[in-house]
Amino acid sequence: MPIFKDKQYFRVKLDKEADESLWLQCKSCGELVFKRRVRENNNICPNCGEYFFLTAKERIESLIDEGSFEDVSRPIIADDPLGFQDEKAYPQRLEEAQQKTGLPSAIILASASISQMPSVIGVMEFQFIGGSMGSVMGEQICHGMEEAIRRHCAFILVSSSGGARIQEGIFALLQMVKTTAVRARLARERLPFISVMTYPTTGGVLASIASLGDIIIAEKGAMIGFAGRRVIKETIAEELPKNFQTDAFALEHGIIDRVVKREDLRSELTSVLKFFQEEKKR
Amino acid sequence: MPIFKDKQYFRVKLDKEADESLWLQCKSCGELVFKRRVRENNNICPNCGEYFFLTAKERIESLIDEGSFEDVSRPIIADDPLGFQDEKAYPQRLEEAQQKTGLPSAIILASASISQMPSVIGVMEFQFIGGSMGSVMGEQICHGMEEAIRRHCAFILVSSSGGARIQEGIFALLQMVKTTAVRARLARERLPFISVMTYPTTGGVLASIASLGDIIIAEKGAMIGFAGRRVIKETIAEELPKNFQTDAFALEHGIIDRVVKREDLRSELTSVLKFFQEEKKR
Amino acid sequence: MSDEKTLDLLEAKIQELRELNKVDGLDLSAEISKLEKKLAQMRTELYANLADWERVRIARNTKRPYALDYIGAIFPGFYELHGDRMCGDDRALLTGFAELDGRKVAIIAQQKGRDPAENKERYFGMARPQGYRKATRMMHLAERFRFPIISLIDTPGAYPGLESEEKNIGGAIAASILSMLEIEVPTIAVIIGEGGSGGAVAIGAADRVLMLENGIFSVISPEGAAAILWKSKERVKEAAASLKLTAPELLDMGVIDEVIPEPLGGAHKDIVQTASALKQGLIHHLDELSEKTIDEIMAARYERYRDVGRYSTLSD
Amino acid sequence: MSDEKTLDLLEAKIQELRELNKVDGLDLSAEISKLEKKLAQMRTELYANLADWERVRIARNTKRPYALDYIGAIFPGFYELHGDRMCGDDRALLTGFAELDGRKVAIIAQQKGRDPAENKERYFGMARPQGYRKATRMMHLAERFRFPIISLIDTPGAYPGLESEEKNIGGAIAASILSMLEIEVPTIAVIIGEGGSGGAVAIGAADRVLMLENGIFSVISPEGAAAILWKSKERVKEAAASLKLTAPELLDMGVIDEVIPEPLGGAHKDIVQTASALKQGLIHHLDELSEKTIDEIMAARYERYRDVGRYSTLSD
Ligand SMILES: [Zn+2]
Ligand SMILES: [Zn+2]
Repeated sequence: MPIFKDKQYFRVKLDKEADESLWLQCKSCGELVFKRRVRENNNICPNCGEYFFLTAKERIESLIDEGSFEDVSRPIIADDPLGFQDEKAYPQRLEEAQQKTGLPSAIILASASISQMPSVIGVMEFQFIGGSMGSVMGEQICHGMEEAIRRHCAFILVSSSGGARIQEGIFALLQMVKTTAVRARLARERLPFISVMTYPTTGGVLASIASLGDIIIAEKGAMIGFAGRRVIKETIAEELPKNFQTDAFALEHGIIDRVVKREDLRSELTSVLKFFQEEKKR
Repeated sequence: MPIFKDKQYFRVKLDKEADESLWLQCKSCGELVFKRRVRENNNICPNCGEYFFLTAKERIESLIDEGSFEDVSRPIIADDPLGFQDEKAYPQRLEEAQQKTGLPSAIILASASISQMPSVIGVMEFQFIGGSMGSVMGEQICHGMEEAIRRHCAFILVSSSGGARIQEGIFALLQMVKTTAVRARLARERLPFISVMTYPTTGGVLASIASLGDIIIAEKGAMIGFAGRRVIKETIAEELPKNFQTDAFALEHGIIDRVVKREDLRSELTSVLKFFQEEKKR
Repeated sequence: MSDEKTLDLLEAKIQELRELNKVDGLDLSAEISKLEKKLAQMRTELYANLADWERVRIARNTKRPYALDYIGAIFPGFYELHGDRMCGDDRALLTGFAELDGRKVAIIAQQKGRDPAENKERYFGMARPQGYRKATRMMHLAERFRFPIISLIDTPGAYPGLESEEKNIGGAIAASILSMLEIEVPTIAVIIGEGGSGGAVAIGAADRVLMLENGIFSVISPEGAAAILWKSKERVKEAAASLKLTAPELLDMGVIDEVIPEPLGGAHKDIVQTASALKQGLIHHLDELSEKTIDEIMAARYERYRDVGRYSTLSD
Repeated sequence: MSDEKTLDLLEAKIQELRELNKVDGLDLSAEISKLEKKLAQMRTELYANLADWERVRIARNTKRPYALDYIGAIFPGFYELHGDRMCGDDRALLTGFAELDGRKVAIIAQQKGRDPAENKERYFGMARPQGYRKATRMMHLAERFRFPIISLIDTPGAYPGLESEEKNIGGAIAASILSMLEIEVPTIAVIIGEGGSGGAVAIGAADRVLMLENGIFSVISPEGAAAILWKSKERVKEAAASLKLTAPELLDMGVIDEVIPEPLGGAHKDIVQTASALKQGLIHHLDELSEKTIDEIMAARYERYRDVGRYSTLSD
């Protein structure tokens, strides 16, 4: 069974781990860059501007007010409802993912403030089995929206997902319905839902909760698509445009509202929250 | 002023006028065909199947139960709110149109049964200034929907229109809003609105009431388009497909629900009314 | 599948004997009767405990009845409504009005093609955004007139191609799910063949979900799962078994509400019988739903989907 | 328009004299002052009673402020939302959130281009179906958050082309009108330039309709009317006059609620002043509407459009 056996190990904390190395080499420009500098720069290469991969912890850190993080996820972990066994048993995959990421599941759910404005924010961890949506992620997203209703604040979801969690079979598929059901409730409460699509937002996550934002913001460099390139190429011998499934493609085709650079994402969210939060003057 | 000065001349009757000639020559196949035969055949050439033009009176006759026609239009006639004068003064155009068609306006509005099922039905007369929608047509359409609400029956609108009545300027344009406003009320009453598009359904009529049917049926051979070919060619040097703005084009592009042959239109409406009218068995 | 081939051969042979029996006046009745018993026995052995992969094959069998076959048998007055009012009329997803034994309903149905030409037109049953938008339009129309919705699901999945992505297939599916959840009329979904992933769930988020006995309902195709998880397309049987995508398994897991029985060998062996069983199932569930108020239905629907999923709660 | 050219020349001359006055220390104040008076007088004469066709020319003047100019002046924090969630992002019709002097509003605005490249992108301000669908989406979003809607109208009309017809421009406009009428928030439309036909009315069916003094609002362009009714494109002036498409005429006819004054010569002569007048007008009407309940607003809106039109009732 998974390594997180009780609540005390379960809570996510944003403590910075000591870096084992001081420098890293940018894959894009080849430059050796100072690691702390990179981290402070939203994981963007200070030399060439390349975006390095952000973990969910790093992502949430880059968006929220320091010290405002509070894990509000439910204390749940994945089951193995199908007894799924491919090359590895599913519980083993889960344990490896937990060990690799230090997270109990593929999503962090927190209450946090952004520029002093409260919000409930969910961030997917792509390194946790491809950020795939199983029962736990579905439940946390729903719980997050309900928490936003209780706190009467905005809900923000930062997607980074390969789609549904295959190993949970039909239960994973039905999380598309589950998250949509609770999303409808959030709408009835007239609370804003801001969907942030990052690299990659695909499959069942795209075809449900991520596409249902009142406002949909894509991070520059995001990959946004329903079907994988491989599947498309196998099914249909079609020439795909150069910008296929990029942020620019999504904007051009009306799928999203805005493309925002990583370094501007926090101020973008600030603007939106401010607009929705402030009381009308009259 | 228009020739219809008081109500007694105003009511539409479906009396057949004596035909001055017995035969007509089909423009499509060249055959001399017996006029009464053509009329009994929905104005379709018995030789080649070509559709001849149907007047509003002929159209309504071809759809409703004999003897069920009752003019329920409001006793109103067009004003000349702009004092519009082009090559002719607008009142003169109106009078000519009235004399030509024997109708007070470009629409007949009747209560009538179709296969014993009650309905309120509006039919546009293309020969009355191109079936254009001015204040009178707008009012009659709205009145028809309200009459359908009072009688708790379906509303059917058979469109044949070049668009808004230019000579009534802004008032004509605003009939798009007016008819839409009352259409929304009909929807709230959960009464069906069947829009039948015939040759031609264009401009402001297409861009408002005609496109808002619960079910949209196009007569085979209908022309359905927002902008005229001439305008499009002038504005944009675009190659237009061969079936541009035909019934087939509209079906292919999801604009309408069905294409129905003229000779089947009555039975089509019968099926639809039957479906909506019959009480649920349990 | 050589066993299935044997069955087909035997069946053909019996048919030939029957013809002979008629035409030539020979009395072969005893032999025929014996062979029929043999055939029935072999069928039972073969199909009674079908492995998941065999079900997948039956669900995809090109002889299998498709949506229009059931519509023809169950909803004879089907009145099709075309078009999404936006840009197209998807022939892989049909909508319309119909009557179910006197009850007015709205139909949303995925339709595969029978031959290459029809499959070209119907994209092998893979709907594009215009299909899901047509479905969404139908849902709201049904709600206006208070017609319950019956959706017949049979798709490998939504169409994966350039056009789908250009027209926001993700958003179209999400909007379709949302509408299914929000419309205030009873809804019943039936998986009659393939219930492929998001393309199926888009019109499947219903108050009742039924499945034909040999239908499948899965988050991904066995081929896709094999390619991703086993890194080998040969491992489809294991993938199929692991996914628990058959009707009996899904019933066991509480995900669907009823399995509609098929004749041995599959629905195509006797479409009249299958359609009749489906019709009874639909009537039964529709009548049950009709006895509830719409508020009760909406509350139950919310609860059903709010609670779907399996996870463990950690101890304090 | 030679008179307008004379005015421009005179204005330029005065400007030159002003520069001279500064740079060389010459005292030309008296002469400048005289010329300024002369210019003001000529302007008043020229513009005070503009013929309809001249208004059309001003409404279409490429120096005229466009939607984004007013947005920049009146709604500094404009937050644009792109895309119809269906297939595209129409650049001829913009939507977004903004604040109007502390009041949160949603904006729907038609935007022309300033140069050929921008006009290519913005289709000369002619929105396609994706534009009207984006507008419709914005209306429902605004309703969810109870933001009033302000629409800025400036279009020759909806885009007349193959793509528009393929994507059901008629249905898109009709749906947009319907949404304008159904959303339960206050709505204000302003015709800032051209209010061309169905393309304008699609986002113009508001609780209050304002017009800039030199805006036009018409069922058809003067060119179109001339071609159809006079069978001659030369007769545009007569057509323009006949259509009664100017703000003062429309106010007289009770079709619009207020005319926002422009400086002599047109809004482009002083955008700050024009924007300020527009802002005051918007605040005034928004405050008036905000004092009503939404039921009152919906009832008044229905009455307004149910009753629009002019006809004679026959005697009994
Ligand atoms: Zn670099
Ligand atoms: Zn003929």
